[in-house]
Amino acid sequence: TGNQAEPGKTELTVFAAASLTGALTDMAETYETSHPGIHVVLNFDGSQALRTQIEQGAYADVFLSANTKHLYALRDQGLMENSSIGLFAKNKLAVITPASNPGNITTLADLTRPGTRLVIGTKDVPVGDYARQILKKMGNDSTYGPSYNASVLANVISEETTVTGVVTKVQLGEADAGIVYESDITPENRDRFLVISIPDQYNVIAEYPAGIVGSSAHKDEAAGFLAYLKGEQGRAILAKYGFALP
Amino acid sequence: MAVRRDLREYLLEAEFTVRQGEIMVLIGENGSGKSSLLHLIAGLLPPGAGHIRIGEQVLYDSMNGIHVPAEYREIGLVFQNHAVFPHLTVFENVAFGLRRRKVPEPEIRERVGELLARVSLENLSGVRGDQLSGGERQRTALARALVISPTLLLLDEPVSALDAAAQERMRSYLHTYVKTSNIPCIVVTHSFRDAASLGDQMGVMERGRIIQNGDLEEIRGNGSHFLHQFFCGCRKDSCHL
Amino acid sequence: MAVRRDLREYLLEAEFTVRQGEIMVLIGENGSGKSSLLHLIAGLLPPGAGHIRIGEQVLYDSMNGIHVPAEYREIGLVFQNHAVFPHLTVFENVAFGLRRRKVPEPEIRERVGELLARVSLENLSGVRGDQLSGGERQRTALARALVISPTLLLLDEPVSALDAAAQERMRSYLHTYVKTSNIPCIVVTHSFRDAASLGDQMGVMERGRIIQNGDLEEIRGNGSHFLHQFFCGCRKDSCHL
Amino acid sequence: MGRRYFQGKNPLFLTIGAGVLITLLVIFIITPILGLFFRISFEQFLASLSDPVVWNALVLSLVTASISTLVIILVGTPVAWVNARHHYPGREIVDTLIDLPLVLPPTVAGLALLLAFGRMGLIGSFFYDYGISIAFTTLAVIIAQIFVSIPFYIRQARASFEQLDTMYEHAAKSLGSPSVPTFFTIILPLVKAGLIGGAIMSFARALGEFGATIMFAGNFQGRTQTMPLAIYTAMQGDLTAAITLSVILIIISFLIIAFVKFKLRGYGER
Amino acid sequence: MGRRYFQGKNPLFLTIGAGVLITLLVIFIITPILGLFFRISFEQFLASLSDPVVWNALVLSLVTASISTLVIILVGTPVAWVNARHHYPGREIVDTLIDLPLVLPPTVAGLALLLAFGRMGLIGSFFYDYGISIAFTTLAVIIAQIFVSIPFYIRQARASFEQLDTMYEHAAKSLGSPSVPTFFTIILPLVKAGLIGGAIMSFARALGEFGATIMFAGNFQGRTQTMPLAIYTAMQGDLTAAITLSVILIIISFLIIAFVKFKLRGYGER
Ligand SMILES: Nc1ncnc2c1ncn2[C@@H]1O[C@H](COP(=O)(O)OP(=O)(O)OP(=O)(O)O)[C@@H](O)[C@H]1O
Ligand SMILES: Nc1ncnc2c1ncn2[C@@H]1O[C@H](COP(=O)(O)OP(=O)(O)OP(=O)(O)O)[C@@H](O)[C@H]1O
Ligand SMILES: [Mg+2]
Ligand SMILES: [Mg+2]
Repeated sequence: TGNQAEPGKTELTVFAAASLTGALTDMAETYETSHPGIHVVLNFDGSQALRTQIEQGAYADVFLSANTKHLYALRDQGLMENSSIGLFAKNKLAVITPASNPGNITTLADLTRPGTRLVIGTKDVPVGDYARQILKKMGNDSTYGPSYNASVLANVISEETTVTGVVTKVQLGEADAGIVYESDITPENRDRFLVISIPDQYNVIAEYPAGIVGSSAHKDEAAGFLAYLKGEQGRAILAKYGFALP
Repeated sequence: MAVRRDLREYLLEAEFTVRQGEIMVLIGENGSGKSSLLHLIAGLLPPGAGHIRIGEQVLYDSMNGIHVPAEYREIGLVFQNHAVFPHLTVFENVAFGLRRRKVPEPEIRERVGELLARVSLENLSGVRGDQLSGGERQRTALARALVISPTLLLLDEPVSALDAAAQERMRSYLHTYVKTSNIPCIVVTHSFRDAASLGDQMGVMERGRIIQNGDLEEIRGNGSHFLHQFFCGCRKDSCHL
Repeated sequence: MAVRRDLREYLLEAEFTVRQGEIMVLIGENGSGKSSLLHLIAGLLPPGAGHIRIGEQVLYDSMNGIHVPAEYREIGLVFQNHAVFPHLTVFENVAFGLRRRKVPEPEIRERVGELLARVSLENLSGVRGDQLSGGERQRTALARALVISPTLLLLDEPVSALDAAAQERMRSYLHTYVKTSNIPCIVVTHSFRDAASLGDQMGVMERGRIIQNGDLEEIRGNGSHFLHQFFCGCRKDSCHL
Repeated sequence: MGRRYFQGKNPLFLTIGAGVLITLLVIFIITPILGLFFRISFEQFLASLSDPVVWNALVLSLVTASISTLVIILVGTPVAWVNARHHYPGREIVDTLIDLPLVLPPTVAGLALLLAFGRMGLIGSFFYDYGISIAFTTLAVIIAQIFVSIPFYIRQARASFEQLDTMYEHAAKSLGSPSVPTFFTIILPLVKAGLIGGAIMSFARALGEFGATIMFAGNFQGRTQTMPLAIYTAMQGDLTAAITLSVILIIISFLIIAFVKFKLRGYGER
Repeated sequence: MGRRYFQGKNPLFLTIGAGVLITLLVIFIITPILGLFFRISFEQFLASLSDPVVWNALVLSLVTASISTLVIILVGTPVAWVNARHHYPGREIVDTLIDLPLVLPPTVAGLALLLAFGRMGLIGSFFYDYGISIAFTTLAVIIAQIFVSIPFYIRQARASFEQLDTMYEHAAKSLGSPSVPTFFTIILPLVKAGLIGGAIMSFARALGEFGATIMFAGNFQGRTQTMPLAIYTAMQGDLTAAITLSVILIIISFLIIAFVKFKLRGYGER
């Protein structure tokens, strides 16, 4: 993505959740190559911040949210093109530990061990909300036992407001484990973590919706971009970055 | 000229006239208000009721609401503590007033050079104000006030820090300066030498008021025990000077 | 005492002795290094080679690596620009040295009170240093230096800003003070009055050196044309004083 | 430094110019802040005030910011003094180093602190071997605040010290006062206004500190969740709740700063 | 303010104490920063340096922070001067208001700016009617930087002005110098060191500004993505890349600040 608006090109402004940074940067590049008339302008921030910006009149053509809550909130205020809204990616959660594994965590059951330093998101960020849902489900399952939920939560040393916070603390070895999206384990940092998958029966599937913003001046181009995102090439890139697909 | 101002516990009140080309020596005990009076005339202290005039020009008149700001009064003032600008060289200190008056550079160099020679500071012209000795500071302050050709000269103990020879030279230069440029001048001093050799007229301050004001013959002659006592600090008849 | 220090273009070099109970008057042109010499003796300027002694006590000796810091020299110094603490009252300015010496409060009150009376500042004891007139500042500086009963007194033009009557009183007080407390004292001055009434001994500085040093009889009598010229700024035979 | 002189009359255009400039600046600063006030309702404000989570955060913020400021004053004053008055090799490098935390985006500052004082960190690992962990504790909050706000105090203090005429120190010395009493009785009172200004800046910066804190100390209610962290946490769910907390923080800070200014004036003002 | 006096010998314990204190402070500040340096590889550093995205961000950061600092100096100096030397009703309230941006967590500051200058904002809507949008532009980056860093400059400048003896102004006045030339020829040179210190603080704070910028100006590469935003963006994928950018920011800032200090000394130092 070049920086300045080039003459004769349509500028397509995409607001995307921070967790999509790698995938969308890639995608914008390939999209621009195949659509020479279009210049994709990206704005990455937390979904909540992007929503606030759109509410306050920021210009955007497309909004890609990391959860349904914020995008639907905009829809309910009439700020979205309702028909364009749809899911384009899914994300599962996983437990990560540093590659050195200082807490010696190899199974989900190890998370209850007293003294384990666990970081998760706060209950208001999706990743934290989902983590709690997962722990609750596991607690309700006899394999882990009713005290599982409470004893894992007792090990939490920090409730992060962003997933990056969780990832960073685990990567630096300051936390023994963290619960993050699978997509947070990017190609660049994959070898810095050990990943413990969460079985599907406990896992929560996060849904990434996308839609055209109501005030967009380039609705056709925006629709084209959404189609690409949901199409063959888009899916391939999303998969490469660890997203599950709807 | 009449001015009026509150000092610590008393009012500053004065009424006197200094004629063109005349020097008035102002004496008085410490804290009697001499410096305050000069600052007031220069426009650095807020005056009360009254008026201040130089020749035809009214600087201040409480009745008619006239108040010329200090920077337009064209008064040469030597501060008691010199107030030499510490970051400027001696030359720039002296040139300061001329630069503000947009005097052309060659003329500045000439006039400043002449005054620096007068106060024997030629060799120090490139030295910063904060690296001067006490006497050198006072010389700078004198040169700075004189170089602007003021229409009134206010000198607050102008030679007290000079060495004796320089004092004598400076007194005679000041005398000539005032006579030739024909401006009024007020000199605050505690020294009999200054009063005797400079004064045409004398004012005595006490607690913010000018309590005596008159011709200097009184002093040069031997009329006044009071003045002798002031300067000698001893009775005239037992004076050892 | 011999001291050595670079001044602007010349070295400060001096060798002289002041006996207990004696006053040495130090004269010299502006910028000759008088103030610098006092600061050097007081330990505020870095000395070069030489030594400084008060009585038996060695303050500085470059050969033996002795260097008593200024704060332990017990020297009373009156600065040429007074250096009165602006945020402290007159009383606290004078009491400052005593407080640092942990003198008990009643004694402080007594000693400060006595000195304030000496310099006629009783009425201003509660006034802050930055609200004093020039002479009031000098009085405060004098009281502050004397109250600590120093073992050496260094006075830089100590009465130049006082009114004439106060000058006379102060000279006689200083004289008595030095004689009764039997300490050496150096007075820098440009005034013949000071020299004549205070000096037992005299030093003349020029370009950082003491070029003459000797008994005051020379001056009181009429031996030296040089000194007369210095103080009068005129030749003795044509003097009008 | 006396104030008895009046300032004379300024030319009209200067007075007007200054008035306009100040008004514009005040508008520039106050409009956004008022914007926050308009966003919340009074009921919500009262409700937040009685929320124990908010109280926890507020108390923690005030306590940690106060401790940080205290430490900053205690450490920063002598350092600023030495840098202002003493020459030593590398002085200007030290001085520039001290400024560096200002440049770091707070999150990076927090990251750097983790790399130094975390349990795997250069210094932290040493402590960790003795069973002391620094990160994720209230201590870490204070460390983060000190790290990001100490430069403000030291910069200001050094400038104040440098501007002070040395003659007062010499006078004090000649009166038999060793360095330490001179510092407290003469120097400090003369630069008081400057130091208080610096302390206010540091305190305010510490109060508002978010990025370094959450990175280094984590976000744990009652232990490391200061007001800014509580605000961010609330912001993820409910923007209005977050704004309400911000308004509380603004009001409290305003009162504290105004109070300190009123109580501790410089010596020049009475 | 002369410097010809030496400081005498300090008691040993003071010298040692000061030395220890400075060393500890330097360690405290430099260890975290070194921690960042140790995390990156030289190859990565070189690669980042030649990445156009990084260059864009770096140039944008330097340009916006410089403009902000310039505006801050131009606006802040007269305001600080007036607050230092002139009494007017509400002066201390204005002064305290100016401090408030310090307390706001940066994201909240950004939100407040958006509420004021956004398209729907109190002031922004007015501009928008004339076709000018402020938010999400490079201008917004500058506004955000000014908002968060102007208090530092004004605080420092006011303290410097207050500490200056009024006698020099009076001397200048009596020599016929009106307020404006007096200000430039006498007052500014005498408080230069303080003002430069304040400007350095503001510049550094502007360089490190993240939260308010991303909220108010958005994170658009080449337009509003300054270094801190680029660091944040990099952090989403790869921590090491983010740290590399931070190291670049630190090095550049260090050089700039050291250069400014070296070039523009106060009048007291030669
Ligand atoms: N702070 C300083 N830095 C450098 N040189 C200085 C400083 N102060 C004074 N000097 C120079 O040192 C020399 C001696 O100064 P000193 O103040 O000792 O003179 P002095 O004999 O006391 O003169 P005066 O009679 O004017 O007080 C002079 O040339 C002076 O310009
Ligand atoms: N800045 C100030 N604030 C308040 N009062 C002051 C200030 N400066 C001087 N005063 C007081 O005003 C009175 C007159 O002071 P002024 O300086 O005019 O005296 P003076 O006649 O010049 O004395 P001196 O011979 O000592 O110079 C004194 O009582 C003095 O203490
Ligand atoms: Mg006076
Ligand atoms: Mg001298």
